[in-house]
Amino acid sequence: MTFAVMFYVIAIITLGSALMMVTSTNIFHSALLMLVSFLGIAAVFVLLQADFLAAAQVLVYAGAITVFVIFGIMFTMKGDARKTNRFSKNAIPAAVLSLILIVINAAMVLKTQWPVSSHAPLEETVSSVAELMLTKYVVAFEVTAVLLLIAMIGAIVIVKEVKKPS
Amino acid sequence: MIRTEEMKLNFGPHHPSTHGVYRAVFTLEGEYITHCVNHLGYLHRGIEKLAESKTYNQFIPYNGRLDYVSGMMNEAAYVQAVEELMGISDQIPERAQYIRVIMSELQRIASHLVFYASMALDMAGSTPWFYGFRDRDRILDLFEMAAGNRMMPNYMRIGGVAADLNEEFLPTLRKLLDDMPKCIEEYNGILTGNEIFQARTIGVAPLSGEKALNYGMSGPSARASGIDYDLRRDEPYGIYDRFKFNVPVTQNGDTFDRYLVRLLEIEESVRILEQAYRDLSEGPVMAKVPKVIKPPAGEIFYRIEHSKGHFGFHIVSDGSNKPYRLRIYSPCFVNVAPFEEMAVGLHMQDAIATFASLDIILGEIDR
Amino acid sequence: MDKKIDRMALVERLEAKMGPGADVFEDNTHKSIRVSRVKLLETMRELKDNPLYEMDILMNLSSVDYPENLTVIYHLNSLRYQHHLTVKVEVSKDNPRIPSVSSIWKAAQAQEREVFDLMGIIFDGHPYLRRILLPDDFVGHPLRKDFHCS
Amino acid sequence: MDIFIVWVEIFRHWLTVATGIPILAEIIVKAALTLGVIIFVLLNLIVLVWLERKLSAFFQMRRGPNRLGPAGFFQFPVDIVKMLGKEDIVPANADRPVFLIASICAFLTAIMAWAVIPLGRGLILEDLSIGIFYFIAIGSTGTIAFIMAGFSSNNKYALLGGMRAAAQMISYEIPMVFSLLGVIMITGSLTLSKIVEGQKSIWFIIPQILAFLCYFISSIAETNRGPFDMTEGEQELVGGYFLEYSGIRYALFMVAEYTHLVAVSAIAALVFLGGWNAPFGLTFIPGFIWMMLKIYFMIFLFMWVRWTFPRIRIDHLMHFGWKVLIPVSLINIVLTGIGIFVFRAITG
Repeated sequence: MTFAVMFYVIAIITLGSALMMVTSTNIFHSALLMLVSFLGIAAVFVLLQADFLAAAQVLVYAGAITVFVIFGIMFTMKGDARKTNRFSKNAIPAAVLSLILIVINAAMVLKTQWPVSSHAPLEETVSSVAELMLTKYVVAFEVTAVLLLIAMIGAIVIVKEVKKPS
Repeated sequence: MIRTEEMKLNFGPHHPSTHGVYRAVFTLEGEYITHCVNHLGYLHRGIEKLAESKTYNQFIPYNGRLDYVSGMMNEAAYVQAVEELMGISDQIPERAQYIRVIMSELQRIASHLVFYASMALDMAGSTPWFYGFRDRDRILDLFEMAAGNRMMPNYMRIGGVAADLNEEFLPTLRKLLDDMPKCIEEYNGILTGNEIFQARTIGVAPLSGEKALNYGMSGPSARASGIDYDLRRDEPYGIYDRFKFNVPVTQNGDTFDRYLVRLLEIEESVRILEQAYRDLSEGPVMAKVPKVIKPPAGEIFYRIEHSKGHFGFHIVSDGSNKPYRLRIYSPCFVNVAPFEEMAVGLHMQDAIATFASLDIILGEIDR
Repeated sequence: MDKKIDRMALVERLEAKMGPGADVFEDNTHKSIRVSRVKLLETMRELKDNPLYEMDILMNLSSVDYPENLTVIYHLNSLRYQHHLTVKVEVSKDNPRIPSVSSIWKAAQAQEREVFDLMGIIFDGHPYLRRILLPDDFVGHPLRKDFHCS
Repeated sequence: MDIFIVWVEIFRHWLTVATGIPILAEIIVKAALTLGVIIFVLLNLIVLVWLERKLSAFFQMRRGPNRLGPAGFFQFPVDIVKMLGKEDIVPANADRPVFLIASICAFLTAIMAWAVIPLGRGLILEDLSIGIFYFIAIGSTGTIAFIMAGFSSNNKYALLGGMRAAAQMISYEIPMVFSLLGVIMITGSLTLSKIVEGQKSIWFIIPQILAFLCYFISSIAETNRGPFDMTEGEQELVGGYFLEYSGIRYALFMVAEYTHLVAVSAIAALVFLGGWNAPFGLTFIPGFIWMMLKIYFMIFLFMWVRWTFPRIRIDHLMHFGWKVLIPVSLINIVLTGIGIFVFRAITG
């Protein structure tokens, strides 16, 4: 009972802030609302007893990605912040697309047979996650690491100014 | 290429690190300065115009309001200029001459201590501030004994000094001189050798000697760039030819050197003070000068080696009891000009350290 | 090191070099030389570049409002020889224009602005001649004798 | 310290009996405990403000506050009255909602870290299995509050301060996490109480001295204290991100800074200085007292550094973070790994 109430409160906050993020005309507000949305997702993880995932969500998404997004906004902003996030002119096609997406998602959610676990929640989530990462999913883990490295090098190359030959 | 927006930033007029009401407009790219424009005049009181309506003696107190951390030296410059104009500079009593040297050198130390303190504070080292001001306070106590005032002494007179030293003065001075070497060691220990301080000052905003000359810079700021020119040694005024001292000169002209030259100068000033203390003799402190000072018609440009550079007066007399024109040649006004050029390419934090290292007093720039 | 400069010789040499119209002559107080404003820039450049004088420091640049004209006074100094020279240029009050020496000494930039600000002398060729001490909308030039403070 | 736990148990029992609903009693107890932690932190602030003033005065040959109360200890009520009495100014062109929320966010993120910090055996709000990771995650969100404040003030100095905060705190989070990793590797647990229990025989500062130094330096940067107070930068940024704040909102930023300082010191005491374990067998002094002593020892170090050094330049700071601290903390992890391997090989 309490669990359900909490879930719906969190869901409303998460989805509401996501919606406001899309509709806000101020890009800085959008970024902050995105942060709220991320925190809401972290709260959902907590409800699911996935405390490590929740903390990782807060650390990576709320603590790092939002900060970088805002950092980028700060550096590139011109003039008044209030009119930085104008609506797209292609609102109707976008709405249609979104609608299709929602329908597909809903259909999938309704059709899927969700497995319900009756196990007691794990005490030490970290060690089990670590074990899976370094045994079963080690290839995926390493590939992700390499991908991130490539992305980082790419970013440095893009940002670094090319010196004119003198 | 990704480009960031340039930003115009007002540095001053009320900013904690402008040492008064100076204003510079920085154009920043990120936090690096791409363009800098000086704006002066927020403290302009029209002292040059005022001088034309004051008699020669009435103008003496205004000197303390020029460079308000070295009032004694301003006064010494002014009274010696008027004496030179009147042709009585050889009649000044011996004791008065020595007292002028003692006061000037004490004031130089006090001024450099203010520099030391504020330079440290501009790099957020608030502790050195208190070390600098501890000893400056002792010097100001000495001024209070002699002149009755700490910052605007109004002590020098045309023909000598206002009053003889009282009996406490010399023992207190002796004690101060004895303590100074230890104090200088403390200054060096707390700031000069600090790794962060050195990283932030060495090699920052170097100014070549050529450029410093072209900008007409003088004093410690120029000597840091290798310009070996000190009026006390090269064109001795007063009785400075009787003293033995070195003129510290460094070659790099960066922020650290401008800092170092001043600290070394404190040591040399202590040396001069030791000699003056030793040679000070009894006697009158005031020459016989007419009640109404009326220099003959003519003009003079008289400079002294001030704590900030060459401080001079260009006085035009028409034979009346008021100067016809009095122009104050102030070193800070000249020394602040290259900041526009030096600041370009610096990080904002370095620009503030560089500005501090020029040792600017706005009371003198704006006059 | 010769600290005293032979002004008579200097004046003669300058006069010969600058030719007629330079109007270089020694002041009656025997302490300064006077130059006509037409040849000011050339004379100054000569004073700075000629290794005989090497006046590499421009110390004071001041101006006086005499009853008959305005005078700009340059106090030059040589680091090498450690001698001084005072150069005076007279400017008429009706048309106070004078070439700027800021291309020779950068020290002149700020000081010329100050003279312009307080005395109202216009320096031709100055890169940015604006008021420096007084606000930009100030009316008048306070160091002129006909400016009254009250 | 056990006395606290006994009290709580008595209180919980009494509530359960009185209300008859165990879950309600549980909620009330938790709320009371949370309030207790907040009050504890705020009480610390009073001491900290006084201590900072007195210590800075000591380092600067001054006396510091000496009028109100013994050694000026009662300066704080006067401060509070002053802060409350100031007008709450919101700049005309500020982004009003964000501007108002920012100071509260700063305080909240600072206080949330206290949920997992134990002050003695069992003296903890929630002994999470990922305790130290939670602390790091919450700490990382603190940056957002500074950026919000800097950006919404619509002031160029504040904006620069906010930008510096973002760059600095993100860079220094990495060595901070890496320096804690060595300890986590040794204990094999993220739970703070287990890390403390692991230091019964030897404090981790001895095998992990490199990590301790890295942690100390990066936590100065994380708490924005001198010589790394770039975001505040009084000399160049005139106060940085909280430049436009006044009165109680400004006080909230100060409270956040000090709260963060105590939290960071507490983590240092727990992870490296043995937590509530008594040194030299001096067990007759309760662990709670030891813990407080260690926290205040760390705070003393922080203050000592702050009042001694001039401020470092921001690019030096970034270079130091990326080119010195991160490699050193990585090396520490490798060394710790080898050490553990060798230790296991010897002991079998």
